[in-house]
Amino acid sequence: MKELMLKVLENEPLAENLYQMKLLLPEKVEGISCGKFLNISVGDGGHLLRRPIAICAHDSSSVTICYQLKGAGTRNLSLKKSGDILSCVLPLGNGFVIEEQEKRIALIGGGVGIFPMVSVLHDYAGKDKKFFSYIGFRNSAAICMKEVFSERSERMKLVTDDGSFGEKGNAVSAFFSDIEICKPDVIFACGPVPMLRALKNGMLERGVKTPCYVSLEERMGCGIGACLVCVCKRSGGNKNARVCKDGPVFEIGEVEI
Amino acid sequence: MKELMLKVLENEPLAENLYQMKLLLPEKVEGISCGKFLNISVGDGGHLLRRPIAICAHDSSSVTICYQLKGAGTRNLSLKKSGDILSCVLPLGNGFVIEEQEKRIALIGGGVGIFPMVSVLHDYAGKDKKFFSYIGFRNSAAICMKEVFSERSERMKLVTDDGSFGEKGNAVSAFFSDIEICKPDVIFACGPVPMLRALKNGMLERGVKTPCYVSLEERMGCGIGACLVCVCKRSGGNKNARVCKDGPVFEIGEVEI
Amino acid sequence: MANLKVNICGVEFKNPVIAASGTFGFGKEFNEIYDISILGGISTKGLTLEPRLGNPTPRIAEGCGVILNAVGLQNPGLEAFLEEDLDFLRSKKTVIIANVAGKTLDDYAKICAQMDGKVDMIELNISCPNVRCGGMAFGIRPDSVKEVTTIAKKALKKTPLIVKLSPNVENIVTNALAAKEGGADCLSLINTLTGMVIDIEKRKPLLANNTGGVSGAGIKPIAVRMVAEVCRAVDIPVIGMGGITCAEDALEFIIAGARAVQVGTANFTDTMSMPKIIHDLNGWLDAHSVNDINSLCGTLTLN
Amino acid sequence: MANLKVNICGVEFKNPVIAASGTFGFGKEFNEIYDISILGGISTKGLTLEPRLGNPTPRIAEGCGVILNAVGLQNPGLEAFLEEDLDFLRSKKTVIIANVAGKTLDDYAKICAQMDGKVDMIELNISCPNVRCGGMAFGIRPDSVKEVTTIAKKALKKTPLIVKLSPNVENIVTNALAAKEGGADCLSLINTLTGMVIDIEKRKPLLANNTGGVSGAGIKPIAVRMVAEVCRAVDIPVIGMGGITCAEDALEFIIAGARAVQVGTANFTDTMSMPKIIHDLNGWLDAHSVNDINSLCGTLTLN
Ligand SMILES: Cc1cc2nc3c(=O)[nH]c(=O)nc-3n(C[C@H](O)[C@H](O)[C@H](O)COP(=O)(O)OP(=O)(O)OC[C@H]3O[C@@H](n4cnc5c(N)ncnc54)[C@H](O)[C@@H]3O)c2cc1C
Ligand SMILES: Cc1cc2nc3c(=O)[nH]c(=O)nc-3n(C[C@H](O)[C@H](O)[C@H](O)COP(=O)(O)OP(=O)(O)OC[C@H]3O[C@@H](n4cnc5c(N)ncnc54)[C@H](O)[C@@H]3O)c2cc1C
Ligand SMILES: Cc1cc2nc3c(=O)[nH]c(=O)nc-3n(C[C@H](O)[C@H](O)[C@H](O)COP(=O)(O)O)c2cc1C
Ligand SMILES: Cc1cc2nc3c(=O)[nH]c(=O)nc-3n(C[C@H](O)[C@H](O)[C@H](O)COP(=O)(O)O)c2cc1C
Ligand code: FES
Ligand code: FES
Repeated sequence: MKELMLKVLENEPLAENLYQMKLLLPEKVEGISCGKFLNISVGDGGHLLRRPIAICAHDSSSVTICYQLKGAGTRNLSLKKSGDILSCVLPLGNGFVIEEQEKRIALIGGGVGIFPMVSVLHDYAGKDKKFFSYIGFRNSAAICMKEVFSERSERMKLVTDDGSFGEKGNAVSAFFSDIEICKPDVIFACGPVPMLRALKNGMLERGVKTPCYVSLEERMGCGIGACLVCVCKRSGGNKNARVCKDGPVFEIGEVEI
Repeated sequence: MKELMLKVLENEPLAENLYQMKLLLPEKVEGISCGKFLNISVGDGGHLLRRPIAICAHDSSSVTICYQLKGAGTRNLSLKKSGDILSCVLPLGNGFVIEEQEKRIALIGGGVGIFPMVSVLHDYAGKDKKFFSYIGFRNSAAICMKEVFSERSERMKLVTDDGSFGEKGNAVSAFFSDIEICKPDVIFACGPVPMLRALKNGMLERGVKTPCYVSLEERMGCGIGACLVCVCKRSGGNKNARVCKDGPVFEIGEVEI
Repeated sequence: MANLKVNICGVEFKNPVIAASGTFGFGKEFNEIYDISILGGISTKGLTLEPRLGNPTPRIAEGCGVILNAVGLQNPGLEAFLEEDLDFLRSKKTVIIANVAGKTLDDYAKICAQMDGKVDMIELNISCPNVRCGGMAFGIRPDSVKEVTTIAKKALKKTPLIVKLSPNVENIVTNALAAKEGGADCLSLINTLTGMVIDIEKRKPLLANNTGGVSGAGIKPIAVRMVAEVCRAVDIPVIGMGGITCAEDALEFIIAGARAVQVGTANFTDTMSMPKIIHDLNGWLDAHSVNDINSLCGTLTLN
Repeated sequence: MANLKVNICGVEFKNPVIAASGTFGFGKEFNEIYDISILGGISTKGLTLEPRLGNPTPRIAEGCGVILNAVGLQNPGLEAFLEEDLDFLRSKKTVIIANVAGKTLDDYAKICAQMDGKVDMIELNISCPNVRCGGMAFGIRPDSVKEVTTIAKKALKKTPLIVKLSPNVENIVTNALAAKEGGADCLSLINTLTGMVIDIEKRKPLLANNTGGVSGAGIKPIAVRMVAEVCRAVDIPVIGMGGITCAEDALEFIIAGARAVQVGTANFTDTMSMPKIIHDLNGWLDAHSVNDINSLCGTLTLN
């Protein structure tokens, strides 16, 4: 991991309240892969904390992120123009890894949780893997990246909370209703806590034993594992894990959700 | 006075550590004239105070300022690109006024103190006034606006502290050595405190009774006269004057320097 | 249009947004920028019996997210205020709070007596050095907070008394209770924290006064904490302040229990900040279907 | 190349820039970004006798120019530190300061006794709630500052003792003197100020712990003022901190009288801030023809 000054190549609206930003890597950076994240300085003297944002796509010379406008920090990011410079620490976290024997992969993404899923699709493109994507959006205005999922997945189900596009529902229920077709060797998921909790409970109820990895969010201080700000509880409750360093990706049984 | 969002039209280096910025007025603003100033937000969440900068030139749709890089605020300003928006309060202060009967005007400017003098030259161009300019710079690298002074003045003396260009000396000594030729009806001056003090003392010593107006600098809070942060002492010492509202231009005998 | 009116000690405010003492003078200058009659109220620059020249300059410095001031109570004195400034303020039909200060208990008694009935509220600035206590401010020790409050209250027959608390203390709740015991009708907090900026070239403090009062956005979390603590401990109304920049900031204080808020440093950063805060408060309440801002007051629950 | 070496209580530091407790863990993670052996020293995350899980999340919030943290002393415990982390730190040949905390006086005595001789310095974090004093921190009242210092000092035969002062007090000088009387070899200050951020949508404090410690650039003027006050009042060495972001900030503290400084929150804002500060200190000294940073220490003169 490194702290680097990245130049903004593009920064465009992607959907309602959502932006896509492409950043130029000034040098080769080791270890960038799907499910990891950047910690980005929003470049305003008043904001001392960086913002963690998942890697959505990357190649040898650039990284692409997609971010939702939430508060002052992401609003600041949305004002950046191409040519502007942002200080970023990257790559951070452990990321998603598909084992050799895992051929059928279920991707479950809700809201901004779809972007780490996109990064998985990119990283394993042409690698003899079959993806089954279950993605949920608030409503039709929030939909994005639909094509990436439909093109690169064996099967895709897109649902919205209000039914304004596709079926009404959430990504987890879409996944469970499709599980007999999907038959995954491994499940990857990212989204709001209630969604991940529904996934965990649903798997327990249905006795689904498939390995399942989820990406968590926590407010962060250092972003590199030093300050113990971003912890979650390891199951059992007697140990904490750091989301920024031990995660953000955890086996679903490993941590309390 | 108003708080307005001004668009940066140009922001270019002018001399060593010196920038010139042209700002677009979004609407007609009453009362902009020479010797007044803008109070500019440097547009960084961490800096709560605006920066007071003199008006150097203006027309019905724009204002031009020139500023020296001093600390974080002016550094921030120097990073602005054309198209960026800056919140400004303007016009502020009383400014320089030449009375009808005053025909021969001595302008004495040191360092960034030359810019209010430039604004006088602009405002009274073609108005049957004769200007005699005495301008001082640190060294040759700091020189700027030379042409404006030479073109619009009856006579100009440019001096540098180190003699690296023109005579070695300061604007005040240049003025006094020229006073018999200049024979001013009124004197305007702006520059560092020691320069203004030298002017005041020199006038007393020489018994020069010509009306003389100087522009002062003080650190400011509100910039509009409400907070009593930016005061100087009125002569006699029993009253304060506000540099931002009662000034920045004062008759030299009116205030303690 | 939600209701923004608040009533504190029988005084009605159009809305809960008040200009903080020392940042707004007596209103004349800001009135050149916008009509100040839209404000809930105005707390005047700190007034003393006699005119004062204040501290030498520089009187202001800046940190990250904060400023420091050491104006030192420059003011025209009580008499000049009553003669030259009060009528203008009265004409604006906004609540007038006279912020008053003194060096001795007697000063406080006198200025309160002379102000009584002439303004809507009196705000006691007790952060000034107390000559009897070896220069320590009246507002630091609970016993002297109570003492100065008692004296002021005794001098006031008509006008409700606000005591403004200093944050430079071990436990602000103790002082809040002391002020209440002394007879305060209302509390306001926080005044500035004490700070210093050093000019490393000159190896001297940048402010001529050496230290100054820290205010502005950066102190907001400290102010919110103190307001929340005080509001849980006392039953008299509280006016909250410290770093308020936007409507959301004001709502933090109101949810913590403040009936109204004061806005200080933000007036410098953005001369239009108070009109914007009032406008955005309204917008926020409407968007959240809250009919009356009073219904938010003190709704904070702890985790 | 000016001399940056400083000596505090007989311990030699390569330079006066020390990682502040709680922001740097035990150094391993930052060492993946730069070689931490360039640092003057490292103050560890606060250690307790037993492992601790700390507070629920969220543990961090942000203000303008400041952050708030409520990590709550999560740490692996003394034993795990000695077994798993100390060797790595030792290998880095930078000064190791063990920041220690406890709930009872006995905790402090024990952890100091077990740490004695194993690290270069001990830094007593006395901002933790003192169970005997009804939850008020040890570091608030002078008598308890003195008591806990005395106990800790008694347990230390070899390792110099730093007492870290809390800024949430009426008069930090009184506490500095109390720590000195208790036997402190050195003082460090300031720890965090107490603050709160309210989530106005939920009408709850944003931090699960309700309040948190305010740190970062915005508190610097308060910290500088306190360090200047303490340095004028005591003759034992002082380590200054609070909002240091750049070399110029560090110099403010050194000119105010600090022998060395700690950098905390800036490590989050800019992971490279400490290497930059060390580099820029050197540059500043050279540009100002200062041969030895020690010659700047305490050169502040008041206006
Ligand atoms: C590992 C990781 C990956 C993420 N990836 C993405 C992504 O790809 N796209 C996206 O839109 N968002 C993502 N998020 C969430 C994103 O970090 C927050 O939405 C963002 O920090 C909000 O900043 P703000 O200033 O706009 O909001 P504010 O609420 O003003 O932020 C205040 C503080 O809270 C923190 N914060 C607020 N919300 C969150 C959150 N949900 N998670 C962590 N910290 C938060 C901020 O970082 C900041 O420190 C990710 C979070 C994590 C932890
Ligand atoms: C009426 C007036 C007109 C001015 N006109 C010009 C001009 O045309 N060109 C120009 O280059 N400079 C001018 N100045 C000076 C200019 O305001 C300062 O150089 C500038 O504010 C420095 O800001 P900074 O953030 O770079 O420096 P910093 O030192 O980091 O500023 C810190 C704080 O001190 C204040 N400050 C610092 N120096 C001064 C100063 N000399 N006067 C007032 N406040 C100061 C800043 O405004 C800020 O609040 C003028 C000042 C005044 C009062
Ligand atoms: C320039 C200035 C002058 C002030 N003068 C006074 C004063 O005369 N009396 C007083 O009680 N408070 C005074 N204050 C304190 C403010 O009223 C307020 O309590 C403090 O600034 C915190 O609010 P803020 O962060 O919104 O500025 C002054 C503050 C500033 C910035
Ligand atoms: C996340 C975090 C954790 C901290 N943990 C400790 C701690 O365990 N012990 C301690 O003495 N101080 C702790 N502190 C306080 C810092 O060491 C330092 O005193 C304070 O943050 C001020 O310095 P700064 O403004 O440079 O951060 C912590 C600070 C932060 C931000
Ligand atoms: S943010 Fe510091 S440990 Fe994760
Ligand atoms: S800056 Fe407020 S009165 Fe001049």
